[in-house]
Amino acid sequence: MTERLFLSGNEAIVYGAIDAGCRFYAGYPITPSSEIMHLMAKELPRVGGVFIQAEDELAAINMIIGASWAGLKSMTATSGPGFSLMQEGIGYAVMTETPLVIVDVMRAGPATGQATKSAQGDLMQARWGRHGDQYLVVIAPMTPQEAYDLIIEAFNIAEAYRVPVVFLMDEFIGHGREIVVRRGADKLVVRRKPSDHEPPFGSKDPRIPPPMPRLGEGHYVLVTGSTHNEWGYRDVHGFETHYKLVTRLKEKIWDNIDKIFKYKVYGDPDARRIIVCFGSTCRPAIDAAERVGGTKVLRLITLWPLNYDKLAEELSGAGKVVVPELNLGQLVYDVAQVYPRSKIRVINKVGGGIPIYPSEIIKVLEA
Amino acid sequence: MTERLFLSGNEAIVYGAIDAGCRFYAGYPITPSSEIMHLMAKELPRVGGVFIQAEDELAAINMIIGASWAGLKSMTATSGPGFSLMQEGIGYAVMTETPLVIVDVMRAGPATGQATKSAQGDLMQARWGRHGDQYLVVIAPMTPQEAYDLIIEAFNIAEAYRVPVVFLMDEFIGHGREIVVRRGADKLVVRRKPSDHEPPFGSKDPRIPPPMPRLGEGHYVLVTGSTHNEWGYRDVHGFETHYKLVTRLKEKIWDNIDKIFKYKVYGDPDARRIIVCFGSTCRPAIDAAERVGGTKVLRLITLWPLNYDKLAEELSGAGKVVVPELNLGQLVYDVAQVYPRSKIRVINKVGGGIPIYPSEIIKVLEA
Amino acid sequence: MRSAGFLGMGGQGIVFAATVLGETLYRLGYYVAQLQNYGASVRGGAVYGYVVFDEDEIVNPFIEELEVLVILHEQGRRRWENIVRKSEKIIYDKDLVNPVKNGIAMPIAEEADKHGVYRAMNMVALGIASRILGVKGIDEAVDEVLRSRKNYELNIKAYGIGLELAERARI
Amino acid sequence: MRSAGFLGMGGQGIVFAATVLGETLYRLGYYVAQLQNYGASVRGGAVYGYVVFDEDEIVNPFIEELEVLVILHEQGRRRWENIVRKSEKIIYDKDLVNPVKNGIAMPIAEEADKHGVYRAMNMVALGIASRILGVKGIDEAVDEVLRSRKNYELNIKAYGIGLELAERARI
Amino acid sequence: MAHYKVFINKKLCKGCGICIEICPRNALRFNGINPETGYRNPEQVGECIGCRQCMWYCPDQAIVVVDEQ
Amino acid sequence: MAHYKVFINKKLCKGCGICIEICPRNALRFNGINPETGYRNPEQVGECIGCRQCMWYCPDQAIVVVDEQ
Amino acid sequence: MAEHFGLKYLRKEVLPTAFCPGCYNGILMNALFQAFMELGIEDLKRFVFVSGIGCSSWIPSPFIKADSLHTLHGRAIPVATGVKLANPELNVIVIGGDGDLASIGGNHLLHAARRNMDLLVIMINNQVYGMTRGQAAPTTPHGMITPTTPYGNPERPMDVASIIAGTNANYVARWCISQYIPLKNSIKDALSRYSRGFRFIEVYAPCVTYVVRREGKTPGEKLKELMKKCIRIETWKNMSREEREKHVATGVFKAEDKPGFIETYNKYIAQALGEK
Amino acid sequence: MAEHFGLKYLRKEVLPTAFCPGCYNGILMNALFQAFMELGIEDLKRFVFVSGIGCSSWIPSPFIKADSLHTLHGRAIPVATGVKLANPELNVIVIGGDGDLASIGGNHLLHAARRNMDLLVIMINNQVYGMTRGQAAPTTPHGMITPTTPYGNPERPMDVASIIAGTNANYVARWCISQYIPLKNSIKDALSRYSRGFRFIEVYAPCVTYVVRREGKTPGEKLKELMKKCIRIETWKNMSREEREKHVATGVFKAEDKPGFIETYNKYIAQALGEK
Ligand SMILES: Cc1ncc(C[n+]2csc(CCOP(=O)(O)OP(=O)(O)O)c2C)c(N)n1
Ligand SMILES: Cc1ncc(C[n+]2csc(CCOP(=O)(O)OP(=O)(O)O)c2C)c(N)n1
Ligand code: SF4
Ligand code: SF4
Ligand code: SF4
Ligand code: SF4
Repeated sequence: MTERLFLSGNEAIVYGAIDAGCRFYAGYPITPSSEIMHLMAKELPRVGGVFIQAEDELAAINMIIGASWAGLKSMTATSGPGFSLMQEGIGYAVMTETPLVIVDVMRAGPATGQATKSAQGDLMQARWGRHGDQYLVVIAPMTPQEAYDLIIEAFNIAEAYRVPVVFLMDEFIGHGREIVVRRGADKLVVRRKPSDHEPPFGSKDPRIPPPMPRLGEGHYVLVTGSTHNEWGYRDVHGFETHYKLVTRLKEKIWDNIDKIFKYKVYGDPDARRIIVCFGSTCRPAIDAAERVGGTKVLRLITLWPLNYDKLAEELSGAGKVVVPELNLGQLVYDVAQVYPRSKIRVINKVGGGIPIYPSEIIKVLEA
Repeated sequence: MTERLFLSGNEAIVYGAIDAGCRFYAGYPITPSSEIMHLMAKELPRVGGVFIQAEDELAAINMIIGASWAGLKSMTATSGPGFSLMQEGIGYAVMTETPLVIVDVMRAGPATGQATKSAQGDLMQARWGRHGDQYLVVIAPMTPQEAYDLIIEAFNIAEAYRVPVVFLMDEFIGHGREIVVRRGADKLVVRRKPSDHEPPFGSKDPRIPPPMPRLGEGHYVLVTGSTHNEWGYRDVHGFETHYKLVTRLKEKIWDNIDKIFKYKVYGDPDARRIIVCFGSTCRPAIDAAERVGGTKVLRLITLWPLNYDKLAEELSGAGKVVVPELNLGQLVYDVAQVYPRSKIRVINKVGGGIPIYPSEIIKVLEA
Repeated sequence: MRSAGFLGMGGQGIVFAATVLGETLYRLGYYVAQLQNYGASVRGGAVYGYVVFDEDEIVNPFIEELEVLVILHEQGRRRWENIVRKSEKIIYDKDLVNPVKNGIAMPIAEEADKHGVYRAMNMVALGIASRILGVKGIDEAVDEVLRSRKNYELNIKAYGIGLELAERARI
Repeated sequence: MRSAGFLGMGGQGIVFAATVLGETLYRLGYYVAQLQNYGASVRGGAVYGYVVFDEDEIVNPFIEELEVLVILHEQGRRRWENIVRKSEKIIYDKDLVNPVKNGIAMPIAEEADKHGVYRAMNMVALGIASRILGVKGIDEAVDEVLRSRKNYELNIKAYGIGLELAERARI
Repeated sequence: MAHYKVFINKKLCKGCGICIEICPRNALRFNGINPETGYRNPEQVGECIGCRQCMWYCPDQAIVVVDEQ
Repeated sequence: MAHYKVFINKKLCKGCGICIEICPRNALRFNGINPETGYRNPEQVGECIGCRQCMWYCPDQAIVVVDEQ
Repeated sequence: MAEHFGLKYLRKEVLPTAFCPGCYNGILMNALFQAFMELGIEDLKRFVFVSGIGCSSWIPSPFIKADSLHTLHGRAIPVATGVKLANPELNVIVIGGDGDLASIGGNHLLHAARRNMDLLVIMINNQVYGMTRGQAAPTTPHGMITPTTPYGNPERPMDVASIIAGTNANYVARWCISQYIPLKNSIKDALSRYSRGFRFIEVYAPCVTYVVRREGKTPGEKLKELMKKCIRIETWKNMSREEREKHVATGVFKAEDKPGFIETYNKYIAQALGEK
Repeated sequence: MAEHFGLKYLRKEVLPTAFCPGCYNGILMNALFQAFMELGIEDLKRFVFVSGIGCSSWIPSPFIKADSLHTLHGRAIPVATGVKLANPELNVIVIGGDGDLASIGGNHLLHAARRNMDLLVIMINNQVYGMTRGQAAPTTPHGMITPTTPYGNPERPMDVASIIAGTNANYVARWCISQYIPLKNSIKDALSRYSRGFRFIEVYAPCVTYVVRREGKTPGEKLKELMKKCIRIETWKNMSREEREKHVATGVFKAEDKPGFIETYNKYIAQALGEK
């Protein structure tokens, strides 16, 4: 079915999601993500899916949670302000192990900020935006093609690990049009349903996410955001139940980090001058590295869970580390976990929808 | 006016807030913070203040923003789920430089979790819970007395820096009753109003927060959560306006870190065995340190902005660093910024409202 | 640092007993910390409430062993076994709690019922704890605290029963 | 890697011009990236749209200098001065844009108005850019793309005017 | 003539007394504390006319009225 | 008899044409493009009876009707 | 021994419920179960219950033996909407408190009603926030003293059923918990004669712990009081203002059988894409 | 040259407004300013305008020369509530769109109305989300095609004024933008005769860019059409269902002068604490 199209990242997401089997979308308009919603409204009914415009983002995130339990792969898309409103719902999805994909097309914040201007200010929020001990997966594409490919991956991860996946995309990628090959999914993860004796919220090996019942099939499943045991029964008192639950929810992600965590190296893999980046800043970084040579680009695809050991390994022996970000410094906290703070050179730029140019990176590389 | 009372941390907060000049409270009931609301409902009218029960937490946070602009020191209190709902509003307060105090009495999450059980799972959220580049102040007390003293400090910081302050308190402290000396405020920061030629959203020196007009006094102030210049005029296009604004909002906090950031050392200040902690885990840590000797306790009062240089200094030469937390590991990310990850010993415990006991800390200290 | 606590189930007034004890000791001039662990909302569940006190400031109120522990319901005992195991003087209700090693069984509920103060079983427990703690002036202070609350008559009567039970058992 | 772009203000159809150019080049088999920068919502504000294309995959579409840049409004010029300063061939409207160093002034709006296609000034600009780029088969491809959109007649006419303007100026 | 019997499920009854108060014939009465639950339970002491009000209004599904004809 | 004059503020007018269409007397008409704003502006071409509809319905506060009696 | 008709719809192993002794939530459960029984529903396999946070939200979770989603405070309706849209074959019932559905969740209620979303929503109006210990709700009577209105509630209660009746919803009724038979019949209707679109039943049932007992009454006494206080809306309408304030107007406010959201949505899509 | 009466209430340096040519928002501004003028209000020092996010929310910010709070999407009413409670001396006016006030902000609208909070809220019903490019709003006509309803809107529009009239609000009216004089007078009333409690004015004013022009009409043509389409509610009520659907019912839905929230709150406190 391979098709070569000229699409914006927002449009690519829609086709990727549909090819990944997404059949439910609920959302609320917000720049710069609205095109995802528009195209979903058009395309989903053509493949038998359902689209609904919610009254707000609180409703949107909760609608997709309901739809996911009813058996459909579900997603929503939004931008900063809407993403902030979705936090409580995302936490509920983590707690109830509901597979979801949430696209956040990042614009310049805080608050209303500059609605049409690209940024990368929601990185930390994507990881930590909700209360309590909760762990999910965050993925960032770098091109419209990747928006297509990685959204499929996002659905696969969501289904495989029963976890919400935040798809963190810079506005540049959302609105930028490029060639996108609609190549279909290599593999699609099929949701595993439990047998009668398999609990839907527990497994002996925390690395193995429990199977997920579908509503209406006689499982009599109890879904709750309160602390619960493996059968879904609430236990709002016990230490063991809580600790076992939250550590399992963490471990099912972090103990599978080898499978989930992805990054790519560009430029000179042996160079001691290293750029660490994600999203739209990567292409200027790669460009810069190619132009000046002797530079390695470490480009994170998975932003959470983050394999700090791998990061440390890749940065071991680094002479100079440069971290360009379209924000005031967030990824740099990760780099500083494994590399001395004082030796990191940052490039922080945000506002007006102006990218970080290769020349700016080169200046810092060569300084 | 010094009075010696027997109060829970929640109650202490109310008296501290009132003594700090708080005259407006809007909130929505939620365990384990509701007692703050109940007492505020009773006490505020006695001092000429105003109390309102909002329809939800979205309303609550936005009501206190309005009241703050109308000239009253304002606060709200909530717990995890409500705190998640307040994130967008908090980001707006950061962007508009609205002084506020938000109390988050932490319970075990994620989602509904265990509503009456103490935890420390909202640390990262307090810092990063909202979209975009935003910086605020986070403070954590360790006793009901500190709940009283530090809430006064929280109001002073909020007013001095025109910033929302998140007051992060473990349920243990909120519900635990102890002797609290109601000693009144040493000093109260008075909000500075601008002269006609002083812009309300800018200052030449980013370390000096701009003065704050009060509504209804002829300033014709433009308050907006969109990117704006120093007079409040919206600029949703320009790079310079945005970059200048967001960096100033960051710098007015981070460049005043020497004044804002507070911590305390207990135990043996020269010991190479160091416990780093905040909130309710500090007292067992101090107890443990006293019992076994040769241990220093580094107890953070300000959790954001965090002075990593000071932290590094205090940890330099440390032999063993122990980080006990009532969560699955959040403060440890700070410690890892300045001390090798692999050498940190963590104690993570959460659920059932069970504290970390000194014996558990001692076991790790002596392991 | 001294301590006393109560274990039971929702509805038994465990937290109230601890609060009264805390406030009593506070009125007597001690440094006091009173902590509790109870369920949300609707009824039931294990409840735990305790008090630590001292003439000096309290470094750490989070302790694993209590000097005096009165147990009023099996639910509480089961959930806080660790505390039960490590505590010093343990009194438990002979009907509502399964036998506790090294503990002393007492007819708390029975006596309360007999005297028509079943609802105030917690105050019987408080009386027992008071007597065991033996702090000077505690009875007067408890009386004062209870006067400031609802149901004084009922509560003080139950408290007296507790004192008596403890004395009878000579603990 | 080659490139062309447009600068102007909201309402002038800058993004549309860039999109059409992008899609045209895509149809011609190039690797293309088309980017834009525009305001939210209500009207006005500077708008910028450009295209980079190549026979190979595009490493980085975020560039600071364009091969061809057509400027239709002073607002755009002012906000993107950096780009203007570094670009190669710059065409600007003689009435709506202040003189640009090394740029070529052209009567884009004037001609558009004269021919009754004032609303399609962006297509005049596209015509100019096309001609300067001189990519093989571009006119036919543009025609095809425009046919798939609204207002084909208006747009193709304006495009033709652009071609002519460029030819007349022999750039 | 019909003869009705009211059964109380002592495991479920929480001793709220609704059934006792609602019965138009005063057919029910409390009967000491149930040591298992700590609640008082009602028992049938009078004639039941089978109106089933106690069954409907017992919030704990603890009452069954049986026609023993 | 009253004599009314319609003034158009050319800085504010966006050329939407509402005034022209709303005028019961067809007293206004477009008059070329204003090079400063890029919009067409109306001008008074007929008799105005002072109903002030154009003023009320001009969304840009661009019209003033003056009684020049 | 004969078994209570409700038990077959319950998870017996978790009984008794966690509600306070006498809590009227249990009476609603009886009415609901009797409606199921009379409709010949053998088990609840094809039913999904969705609730938020609050005492009433615990009715389905974990007590009712069916699939249930115990969601966030205020968010039951959007979750239920997602479930229903994703699988229109399922019967989706929302049960919740006035705080949950009308305060924090008020917007979702309003919009689901406007959309005529194919859901049955049962709202227990217990006049307070029970679970968080008795604070004022949007249904709390004017002047009432609660922990958050220590000087008397300055707000006026919301007439939720009337407001929803003013939207595009199909079926709207209010009953007192003391009106067992009409309540049960109303639930039956909302599951049979009116089985599509948005159906809303408000159940007036004061919180036994934070309203009834605070008034010094037993749950049984209050129930008998309610039997007099709750009257049919037709009667209520003919009363003086003063008399009205002393009563609760109950009955069916609206009963239509228009196509619900799902039918309408599908119709539009079929119209547009049908030809293909 | 004579100056337009509105200019003294405007920040001239930021004119013209950022609205599309012909956008009816500007007509509301005229009516508002004329109301001010006729009430003898010289400047807006003691007025605070609060708005959310949307085109209509830009009316006060930055154009009106007064204190203004341009808040988050949907949150104008709570912010305004905070302002008013903190300083009851101020005149607090909320201006916003239907999306802002009735979709995402619907709950705050409902509860502020229920509380009879002392605010004037002017809602511009432009039938779509203007600022985000024309998606369906809760006021979008049934069947209409928008970017989010490509096959026709399956939902029915919300009659916001009627719903608010069903609450405890004091004053509720709806006017078409074509009804300049009554609209202006209604604003005057809501600031003078009815100056306390919750006052709500819905202004029916289709978005010129995403509704009017899409219908192929000019803003002037549509305005003239509206002059016929918008009729008084009394007339509307006597129409057939079919006829009703073709018209917009306008007029004053409710006009009372009960004490607002603030008075009531203060009264209760004075009663309880007064004796001290
Ligand atoms: C976001 C959020 N805010 C607040 C709470 C705390 N909370 C739990 S239940 C409840 C209200 C319960 O009232 P209602 O919905 O009327 O149900 P009831 O308990 O009275 O049956 C509240 C405020 C919460 N869980 N989540
Ligand atoms: C939380 C959040 N969600 C979505 C948006 C995007 N947004 C901005 S304005 C708007 C709707 C505007 O519609 P309306 O309120 O009717 O005003 P109009 O522009 O039509 O006047 C939306 C959805 C936002 N800013 N914040
Ligand atoms: S109504 Fe039910 S729970 Fe209440 S006393 Fe009677 S049998 Fe027991
Ligand atoms: S109504 Fe106003 S803006 Fe529109 S054309 Fe007339 S003068 Fe210009
Ligand atoms: S608090 Fe009220 S509503 Fe909740 S279980 Fe008890 S009686 Fe029922
Ligand atoms: S989009 Fe519509 S509402 Fe917004 S300014 Fe333009 S015409 Fe007005």
